[in-house]
Amino acid sequence: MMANSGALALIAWLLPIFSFLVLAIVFPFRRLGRPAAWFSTLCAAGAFASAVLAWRIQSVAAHPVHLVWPWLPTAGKTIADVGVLVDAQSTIMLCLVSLVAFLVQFYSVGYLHDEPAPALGRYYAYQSLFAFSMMGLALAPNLLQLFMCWELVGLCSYLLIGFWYQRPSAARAAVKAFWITKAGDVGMLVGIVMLYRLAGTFDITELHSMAASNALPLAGLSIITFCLYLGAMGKSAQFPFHVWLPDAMEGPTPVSALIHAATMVTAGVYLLVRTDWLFALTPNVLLIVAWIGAFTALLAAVLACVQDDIKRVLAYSTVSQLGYMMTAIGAGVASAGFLHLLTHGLFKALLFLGAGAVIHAVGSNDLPNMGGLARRMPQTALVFIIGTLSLAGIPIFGGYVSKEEILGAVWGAHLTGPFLLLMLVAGLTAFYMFRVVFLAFFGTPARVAAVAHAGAGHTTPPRVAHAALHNEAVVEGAHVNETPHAHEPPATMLLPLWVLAVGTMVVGVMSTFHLGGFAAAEAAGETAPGWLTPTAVGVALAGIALAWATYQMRAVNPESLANAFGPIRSAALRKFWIDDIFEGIYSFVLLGFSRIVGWIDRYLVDGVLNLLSDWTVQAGDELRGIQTGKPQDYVYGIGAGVLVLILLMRLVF
Amino acid sequence: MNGIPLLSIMTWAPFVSAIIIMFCARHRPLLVRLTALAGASVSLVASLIVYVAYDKTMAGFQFHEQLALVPSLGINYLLAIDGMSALLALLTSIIIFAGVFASWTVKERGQEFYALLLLLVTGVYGVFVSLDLFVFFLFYEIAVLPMYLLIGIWGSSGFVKPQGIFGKAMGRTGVGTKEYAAMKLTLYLLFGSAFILVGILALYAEAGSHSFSIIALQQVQFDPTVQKWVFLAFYIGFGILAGIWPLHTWSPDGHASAPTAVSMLHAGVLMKLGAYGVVRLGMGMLPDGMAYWAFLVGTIACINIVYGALSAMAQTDLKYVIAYSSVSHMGVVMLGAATMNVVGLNGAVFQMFAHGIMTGLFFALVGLVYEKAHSRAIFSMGGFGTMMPGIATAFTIAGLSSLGLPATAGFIAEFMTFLGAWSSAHPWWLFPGVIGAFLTAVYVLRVTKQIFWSTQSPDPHFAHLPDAQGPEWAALGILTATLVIFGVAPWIAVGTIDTATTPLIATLPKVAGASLGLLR
Amino acid sequence: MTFDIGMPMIPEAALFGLMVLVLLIGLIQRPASPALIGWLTFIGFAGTFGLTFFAREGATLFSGSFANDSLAIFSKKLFVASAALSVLGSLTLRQGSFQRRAAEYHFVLIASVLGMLVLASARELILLFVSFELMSIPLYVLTGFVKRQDAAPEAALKFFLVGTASSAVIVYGISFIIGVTGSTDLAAIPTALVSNDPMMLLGMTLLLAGLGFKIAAFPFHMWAPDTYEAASTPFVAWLAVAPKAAGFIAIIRLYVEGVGAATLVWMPVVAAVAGMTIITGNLMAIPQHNIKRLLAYSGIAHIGYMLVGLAALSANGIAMVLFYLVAYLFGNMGAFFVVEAVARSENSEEIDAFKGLAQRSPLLALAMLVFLLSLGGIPFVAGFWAKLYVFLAAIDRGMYGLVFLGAVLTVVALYYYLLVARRMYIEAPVRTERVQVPTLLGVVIFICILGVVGMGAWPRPWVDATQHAAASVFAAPSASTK
Amino acid sequence: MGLEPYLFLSATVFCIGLFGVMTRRNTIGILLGIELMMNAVNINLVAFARYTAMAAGFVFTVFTICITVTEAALGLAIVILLFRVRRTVMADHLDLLKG
Repeated sequence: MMANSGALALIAWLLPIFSFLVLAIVFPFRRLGRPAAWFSTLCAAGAFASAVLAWRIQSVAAHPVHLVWPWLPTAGKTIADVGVLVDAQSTIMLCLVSLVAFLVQFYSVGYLHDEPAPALGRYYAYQSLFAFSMMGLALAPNLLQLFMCWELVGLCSYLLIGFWYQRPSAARAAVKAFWITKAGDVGMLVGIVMLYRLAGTFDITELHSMAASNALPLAGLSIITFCLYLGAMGKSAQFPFHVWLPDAMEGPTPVSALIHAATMVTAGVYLLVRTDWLFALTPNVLLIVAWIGAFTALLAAVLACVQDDIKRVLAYSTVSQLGYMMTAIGAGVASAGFLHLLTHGLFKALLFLGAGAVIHAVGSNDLPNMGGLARRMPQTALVFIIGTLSLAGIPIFGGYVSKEEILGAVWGAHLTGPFLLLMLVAGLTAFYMFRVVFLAFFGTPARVAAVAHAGAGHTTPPRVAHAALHNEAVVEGAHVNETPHAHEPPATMLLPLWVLAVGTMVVGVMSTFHLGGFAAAEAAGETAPGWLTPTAVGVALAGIALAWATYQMRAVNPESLANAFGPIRSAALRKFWIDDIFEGIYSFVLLGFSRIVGWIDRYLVDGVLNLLSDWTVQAGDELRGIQTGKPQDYVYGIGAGVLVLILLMRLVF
Repeated sequence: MNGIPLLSIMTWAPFVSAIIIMFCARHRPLLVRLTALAGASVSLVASLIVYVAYDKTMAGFQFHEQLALVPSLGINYLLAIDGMSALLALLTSIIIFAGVFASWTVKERGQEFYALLLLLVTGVYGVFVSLDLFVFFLFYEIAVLPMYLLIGIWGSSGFVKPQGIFGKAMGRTGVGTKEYAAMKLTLYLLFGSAFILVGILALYAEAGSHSFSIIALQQVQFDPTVQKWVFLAFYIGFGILAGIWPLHTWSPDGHASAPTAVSMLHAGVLMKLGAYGVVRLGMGMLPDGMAYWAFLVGTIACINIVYGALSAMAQTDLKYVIAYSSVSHMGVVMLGAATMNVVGLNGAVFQMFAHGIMTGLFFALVGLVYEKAHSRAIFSMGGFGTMMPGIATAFTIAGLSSLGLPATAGFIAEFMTFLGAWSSAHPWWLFPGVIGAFLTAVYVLRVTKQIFWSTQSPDPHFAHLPDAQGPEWAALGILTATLVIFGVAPWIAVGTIDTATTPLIATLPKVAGASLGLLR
Repeated sequence: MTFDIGMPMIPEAALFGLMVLVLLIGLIQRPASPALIGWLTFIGFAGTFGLTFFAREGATLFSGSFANDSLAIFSKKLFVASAALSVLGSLTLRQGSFQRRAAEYHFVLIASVLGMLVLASARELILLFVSFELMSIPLYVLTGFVKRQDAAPEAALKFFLVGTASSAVIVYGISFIIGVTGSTDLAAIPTALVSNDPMMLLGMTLLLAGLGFKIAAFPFHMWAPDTYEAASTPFVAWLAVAPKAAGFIAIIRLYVEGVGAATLVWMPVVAAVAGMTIITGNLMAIPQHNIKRLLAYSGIAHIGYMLVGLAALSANGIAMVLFYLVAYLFGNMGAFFVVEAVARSENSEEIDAFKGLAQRSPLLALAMLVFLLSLGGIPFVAGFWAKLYVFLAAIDRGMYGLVFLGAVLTVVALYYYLLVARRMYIEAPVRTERVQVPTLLGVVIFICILGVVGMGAWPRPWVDATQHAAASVFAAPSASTK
Repeated sequence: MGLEPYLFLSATVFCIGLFGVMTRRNTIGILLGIELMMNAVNINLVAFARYTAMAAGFVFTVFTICITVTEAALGLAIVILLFRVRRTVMADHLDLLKG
């Protein structure tokens, strides 16, 4: 039985890599496009199936399965393995990853149906590689494998953000994402390396038992955990490393759903969940985690309020929710963070895919271009609202319990500051999400670009079509009150939406009423005071109400609301200059410094060499002077030589 | 093994085919290429056999071959291979095999080109397999010298504006031209070999056993003072070839000017000769010398890593970027060696291999891009990914390996080196190392993005560019596959390396401050 | 005493006979056929070369004044072989004066070789000096013999003036030695040296200076470039090797043989001279435009390297110097013969005449490259081993600094050799037709290639031979055999 | 009178000869200087032979004289050849070959 869950997990893990290898190596097949897409999706489905089976078996057996093969030998021993560690956390994560991966791949068949065949094949190759890497991360039995998969998901993120690399913004966003997460990864690598010197192993199970038996020296452990947290900061977009995530929305929307909402960005949280016993040894670092998490949550929520791009709103919301999870971990209740990770994975994927459907229909990302879509695409609107309610933390919806747990945990840990921040964020979240809902699905569009005919049939992504077919003046001038060509997406796209919506609801209902597996979890961690739930829900409802009043009823003029928060709003529109700071570090510090070093290398280090060689040649030329050609000078030479020799002999004696 | 002199076959097969090319294949370009390919294939097969047949359980040197060259002076043609050299010989085989394909389109004076290339390779093999210092040195020089003609004849000139306080001298030396680059490279490396020669002779004289055999000399306990100075000589001598700062400046100019296959071979394999020399001769025979200078070696390696990466970032010529990246990556190799523990040294040797393949791939790709687009100016190119997806993909993979992405060989190497650095007596070496890794990510992706994954350049010259064709695919395929296979399955290499490094490290003196007894 | 072919002086007698024969033919046949004379001389040299193989080691004549030890036999082979090669190379000379006066040319040449042969065996100061002059004086004649008419006499005169002045220095030195030892026997020198008599040292120092002139060591080297540039190339090929070898033999005889531990007093002096010679030779070669001048300066540098081996003052050191001489013989003569071929075709001895040679005559270019590399000390050709061996010998004596200096300046040497290679291989040819190489010249070049590559690939027999030759130097009873 | 005065004499003559060689512009003059140097040697040899009572010095002197004569003859011949070609016998005009 145990071996079975290990084997199933392995199958789940290896199916995507099989798909990737087939697509990568058999490139004529890849270039066929749709067959490749279906092949990859099939593999993802298989992976999901075996992941669920593995989860079922594991939850019955309740014994972790540790299945490893030696990977890196040194000094006659093995210092690192690869394999799978099948336990409760990893199997649930595996299920989430494989589910979302499968759904997104399925969805993408519809979403990207006008993509040229080779590009589609490439897309699915990346998707398969991502699924493999993310599952490997979830299943990693040791920190080294975790790190490797961590980097690989970063790679896939880079590749998929830059999928439409012909767009300068996409190409730029891809490298930006890679660099910033890489900066964090460097820290994580340092942490792992340091931990190895301290503990002599990468293995999570061994480290855990060492930590449990106080066998780990505490000296320097804070630095190590902080380094690990650095990695998590990069990947999970914690302040100040959050800047890459909104830009990452340049990728296709399904990618955003999978990678930049549901799975990869939560890897940082997952890492901390996986190693919470290690962090527990270093409370000072946990405090940092909590504060940065709460601050990130607030910052991103504020930023989300001023975005007009639907995907960017969702992106900032993701950052904000990641801040939530991190705060929970910082409060020492990793399970709450993990729960939110799971529910958030479901409903945020739902929101992104829904947004994808909207974008697909409207042909634009911009909220002002939308409006009244609920009539034209009611199903999409419905599932989107389900997702929104989950995110807002309304009871019986997916995000409710996990959010309450986090708030309870933070309160319980006496982190009042972060708690207040999170409360504020809860209200802001409800506000900005319903702002999206009202702007997009209700009312009339404030500004409708005449892009409709580019609508569903465009071959290039919406923005490219937009830019290519119309110059801005035309777009600005074309005020149409309707979005006439918007319609419900095809079944390949709708189906995943419904699956996720149902999933969100099921989780929400089950958790709200303490059903199934949640009962036990609840019983363990119910320490929150009674006023907490009503307050949180109340704050959320207040946010919704404000959004309703502002964007639906127009009772509050959005302009005056904006004016009320004038300085903050203008700062938020500039993203609080954080992007500018990174830009400055890149252009001025890095590139500037590199230019200086480059100049030094060419003109000083190499210059000295040139000088020496030039001197040698010059010396030869100078020495020629003694060869005057006059025979008597030669005799002088002999005379001088004789003298020198005699002198030398005298010196000797 | 069974009396077949595999190592000699491996070493001399390219030489024989060079002779055949020189005298028998005149003016028949295809025959020239096929002969070269045959020579490279024989070596590849031989090195594969050696690599596979190498008995990991026995460790030590295997496949001995011996022939008395000058018995009165104790000079023998003594060949043998251990885990480290087996891997490096394999590296050489892969690179030259790919290099033959990569230079398939060399038009002008192809016969001489291939002959010289193969001659060079003979030297490289010779260094890796010879166990006699004299023969070692002999092959070493053979490996350096053909470079002059290879760069001088088939290279390409760049432009460097002389300025700064040494501008006058730079103007006179003709900086930027291929002739300058060829001469600088050759003389610089030969300058290094002067140090090596003195070191070798000093060992011979100090040992007093009238033997040049590395094994015999390893048994000798040299006086610490001797060790100190001879190690320094070896370090400078081999270090020049390994591109240690500040003696690295031959490398960017040389590699940028050299034709494709030569850059591949030189950056890919020859720089490894330097590092190999430091490890084999320096560490292997002068443990106290190594311990004495370890701090210097490691610190300079750190400078190399960061400085090389920053310099690479400053370049606008694609080939210079790759060339400087070699400087940076060779720093990782030297850092691994300086850690004086098994993990670090394994990382160093693995990095030799990984960087060899990676940079070989890089230079092959740069060559292809140049051949098709006739440009090396990074910021004039753009959006080639659509037109040459194969080249773009391979370049990206090479770049990822270079920035140490897992599942490529580069990661394993860097990771082990970092692990070794943190466990060494000077743990802070870790930080320049990882900073270098980050900077590499910056410059590599910047270049990759600019050239391949961005908007199509408006320049009409770049409107229709073909992807790699025919034999070029072979070069790219072999190198890319190697890079990934060894990244995914590092034990193939590390297990073999380990048999050589573990005994080597065991001979080193214990150093205060180093940790991890289990790695020693 | 019955005649036997292994007797001492048999080769000398044969050469003497040849000399007389050439003289007679020159007198009888007017104008003498240069081909006849040339071939006759060549065959004579070849025969003499053969005779040297029969020479019995250790045989002496004139109560020990003339001894055929292994060093003498070895060097005789060297002298005769190089002369034979030179004659073979000069057979194709077409200059008017050479055509008209071939008999004189060969007569004088044979006389000089005869001087060398005697010098190699001389164990007595008078014989040594006389044979030294017999070797030297013909060289002045030969320098001015054929070639650029305005420069040749100038070169001859310079060579002569400086040469005779240095002869005077030598003989002045010898006069002191004779005065102190009271004997002309070389064997008397070691005992006198031990006494530390300043006059003895003065004598020996003056003698060393004079011999330094002959081997063209700094600062006595100045005659060499001018002479090489002006004289005919086949002769220069020989001049650059044989007399220098003879000078080395003389130095070995006077300063090393039998001197024992006292010989070490010369070590710093020789080392200093060696170092300076290497530096100036190599540096001054850099700016040269004339290939013969370049080879002259590089030759000076090579003398420096040989002096490094000599400075070791050990059996190995001597052997390595001999090995170096042989390697230098092949490499240098080969290079000069290629120069001759190119110069004849291009009418220029400038380095630029080599432009694009690789595309015009690949084999000729390859040959030149091999010779240059051998001179530069690159593996698989003779020069590599030569250089390594002398360094090895010096290191054995702990002369790290000198070896390092030598090794570093090898890089400078390679710089100018590579500049020639650059002309041949990298630069485009001015003309495209092949360089016409006379068959005989080709043969000589090929022999030199064989020598260079053969020594490079399989140095063992040569090392054995030179070590055998050097062994006799230290075989004397008073010598320490290291 | 002992040996030393002779040695001093010979040294003086040698130096005068050398001085001549170094300073005379006319090549014939230089030749004369060389002759002086050789004669200094002869003085030396004879003096040594006289005071150490051995014949070798005398014998050597005979050889030296012979060789000096040879050299003088050859030198004059070269000077004449040079004059025919270059119309000068001045040493400092001989700088066609240099550098």
